[in-house]
Amino acid sequence: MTPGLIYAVTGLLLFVIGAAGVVLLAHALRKILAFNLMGSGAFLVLVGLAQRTGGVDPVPHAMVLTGIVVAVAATALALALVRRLHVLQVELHAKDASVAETEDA
Amino acid sequence: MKALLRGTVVLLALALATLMLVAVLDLPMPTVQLPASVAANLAQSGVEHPVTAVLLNFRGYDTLLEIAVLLLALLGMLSVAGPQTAPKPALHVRPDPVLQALARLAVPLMILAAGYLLWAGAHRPGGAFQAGAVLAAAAVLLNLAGLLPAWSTPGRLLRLGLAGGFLLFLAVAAGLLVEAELLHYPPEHAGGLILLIEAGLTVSIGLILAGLFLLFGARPAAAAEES
Amino acid sequence: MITLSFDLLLALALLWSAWRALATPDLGRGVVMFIVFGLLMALAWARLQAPDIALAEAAIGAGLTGALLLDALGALRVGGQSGEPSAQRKDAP
Amino acid sequence: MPDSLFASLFDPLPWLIVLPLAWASLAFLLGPGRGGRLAITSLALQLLLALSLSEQLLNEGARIYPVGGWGAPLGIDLAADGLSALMLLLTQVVGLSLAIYARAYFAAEASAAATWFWPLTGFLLAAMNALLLAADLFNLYVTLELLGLAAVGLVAAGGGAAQAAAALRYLLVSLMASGAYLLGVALIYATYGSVSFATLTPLIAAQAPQAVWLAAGLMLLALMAKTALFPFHFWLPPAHGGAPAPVSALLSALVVKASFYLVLRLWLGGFAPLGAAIAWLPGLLGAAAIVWGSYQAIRAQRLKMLVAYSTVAQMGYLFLIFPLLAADGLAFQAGAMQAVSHGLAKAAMFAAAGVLIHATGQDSVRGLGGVADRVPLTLFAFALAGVTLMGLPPSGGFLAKWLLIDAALHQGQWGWVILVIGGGLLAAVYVLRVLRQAFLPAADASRFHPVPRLMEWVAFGLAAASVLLGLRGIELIALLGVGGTA
Repeated sequence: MTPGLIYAVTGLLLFVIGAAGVVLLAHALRKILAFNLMGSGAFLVLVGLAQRTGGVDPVPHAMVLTGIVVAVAATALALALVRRLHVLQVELHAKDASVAETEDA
Repeated sequence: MKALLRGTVVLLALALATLMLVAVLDLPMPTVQLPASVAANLAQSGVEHPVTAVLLNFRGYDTLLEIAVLLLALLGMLSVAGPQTAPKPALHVRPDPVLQALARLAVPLMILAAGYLLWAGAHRPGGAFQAGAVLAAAAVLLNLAGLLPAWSTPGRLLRLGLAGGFLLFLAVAAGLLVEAELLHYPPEHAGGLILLIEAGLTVSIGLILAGLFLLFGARPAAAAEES
Repeated sequence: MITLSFDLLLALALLWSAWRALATPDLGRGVVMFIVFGLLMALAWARLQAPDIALAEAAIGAGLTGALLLDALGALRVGGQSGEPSAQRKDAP
Repeated sequence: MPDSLFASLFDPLPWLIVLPLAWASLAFLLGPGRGGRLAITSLALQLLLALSLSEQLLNEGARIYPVGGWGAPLGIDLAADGLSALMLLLTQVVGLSLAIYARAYFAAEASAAATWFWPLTGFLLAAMNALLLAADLFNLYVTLELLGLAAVGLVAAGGGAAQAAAALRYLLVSLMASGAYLLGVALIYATYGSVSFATLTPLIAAQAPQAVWLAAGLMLLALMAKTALFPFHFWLPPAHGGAPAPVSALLSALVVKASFYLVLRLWLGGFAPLGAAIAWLPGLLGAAAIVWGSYQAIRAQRLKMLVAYSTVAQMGYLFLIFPLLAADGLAFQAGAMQAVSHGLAKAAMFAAAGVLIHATGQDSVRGLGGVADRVPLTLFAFALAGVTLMGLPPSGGFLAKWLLIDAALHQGQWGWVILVIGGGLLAAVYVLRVLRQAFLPAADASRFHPVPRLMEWVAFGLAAASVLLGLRGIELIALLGVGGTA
């Protein structure tokens, strides 16, 4: 077994774990973690399978570099949305609470 | 219902994993051998490191669009946060003096390392992405040490820094249309043009990656009042 | 033989850290496990003779993504426990 | 080949990608809220470029453009044929019209969404053009990400909690789909050692091991999720229904079409040997989408939700073509015509909905009473767009359904005919529901806000184009024939 094949198989399993995680986990932050695992899995498959007989293939290396940057960009945007949503929900709760208080008084 | 969904997803995942494992273990040899043609054309690419050659020459168009994705993510964050949010205070209210000393020591070294990585990319592992990432890491470290404030809505100069690398890349790509196809470097100038593009990209990638961390104004308003 | 067992060990460590990142009850620990996963990925890239990716993974995949996640986690925790956002929550009125 | 000086400089093909990228980043440099005029000028130029490319294709046949001069499989190729030209024309026409609309919309409606609207839209349209011209699986992955992030940014921009939640859900679906697509690309690269269409097509036809089947499945599923095909439609109504009107129009008219275009492209190209076995699946899902989307549109309380669910239904028709694809090219033409006419009609409908909502100050079907007197032109535009969705002559929608029914009859598959006609009737129900409300007397005549005439005229222009499209069927089908996909 070449390292390429070992890591490709690992990548497949990571992808499946991540995909199931995105669907099943409730918390948005966990979903984002799971998406990143999915991506890492796909990257490992890309490079690992291309090098399954040994040897180095620079083309998938370049693709994965591109992919890593795309993944961090998407993660940052997703986190920004989660934080924005959180702020708005906290504000909403605060407003509900203050409305309830004035109604009580 | 929830348990049913869970079960179905887990079963599907297991089935997919098994199918893929079986499929992967009896793959034929690939018909096309790209590593060979990368090696054969490396001399015309203007750089000696094959990954850099693929990244900025053979598949440079992918990289051009990828920088657009990066810039776009930052834009998306800006549009989500809205223009009116206050800049976020540095993470630690009282910065750690040890961390500060470390940052003062490490940041100049990191900037040097970024310069080295940029230059090295032509011959060996390294290049604009790694150099930009190191610059961004330096900025994050400075912010954590309380030496660099977070940004609010970027001013004109900062916007120029963020988009400049991409615009330079795009201008070179389009400028080459005078002679030939998009991004078709003449072999004798390829090395110089790639270094120029990478230099621009290093600054912009560094700023954008740092921006993804520093530019987040959406610190919860309620939280700011509490603390 | 030694490299083969190293590869297998690293593969197991990758899967284990990935699993812990998702399954640990405490979200903060999950994020830390994810950063560990990123560093292990950098090792795997080195084993696949991809030093360019190893550098980028360590700096971006583990470092920057980790910093972003920790920062976001801090922001969510500060804002109060009531409003843990979940993507499945229905829209606000 | 370029035969005169600077011929490569005046080639429209690369500029269709370079120009929107340039104005998008320049709009970012100009700062928040700026760039509208730049966008409209550039989009007018882009429309000329798309027209010039179409003419070139009609005269000289399909084109391959080697970016960087290397050629596939080492480099990245772009490709243009009749189908891509038609979709490029749609993109520029809708983009230009909605840019004009958006300038008036954001002037009339102070909205935080206007802050970064122009650069985001620029990147969105650049991604559309790049995607329509791409001929490389990995390059497509990058364009899909560019398109997805731009769309998510536009949904979230300046919105409240509902928009942020919708954008987050949209982003997660989009990212998961991209992940599956990327794994498919990895399996393909492992099998054949290339990601370029031109190289792959003969190789897949010659030999397709199990990994390629899996890859095809993953990629097609990913693209169907991005197209919001039933049962992956759940993210679309909140995202399209909650965004500002020009954004909803862009997303419904163009963005979902892009991933459909890719399904069609892959199905007819590289994955053709695999498609025949599973063609019933997209057909069946499309049928379910028509029924479910129409039902939800008929029940919707909010006007924009009605229009968004109508998109779910109309996307269903696009997938009915897959079981009917045959050498006669009828189903292919039907799919392309449906994509273009729905693109124009849905842009018109969301633009009209934006006017109606601005005029009445509320987004509800019930609140539409009296709009027939106040904004008759817009209501007429809404009705005309409805004519296309119902598939009445002479609209583009009629032509598309006619071709689809023709294809089904040729193959003796009667079931699809009933579905197409029934779907048209369901569309009539939700369109007439809006019109009926509009002709009821207003509850309170004083609450109408004035609307910029320009917005009304854009909605009308797009709707009229969607109807008149049917009269230009012969020219469009001639253009579609370039490149032999039909």
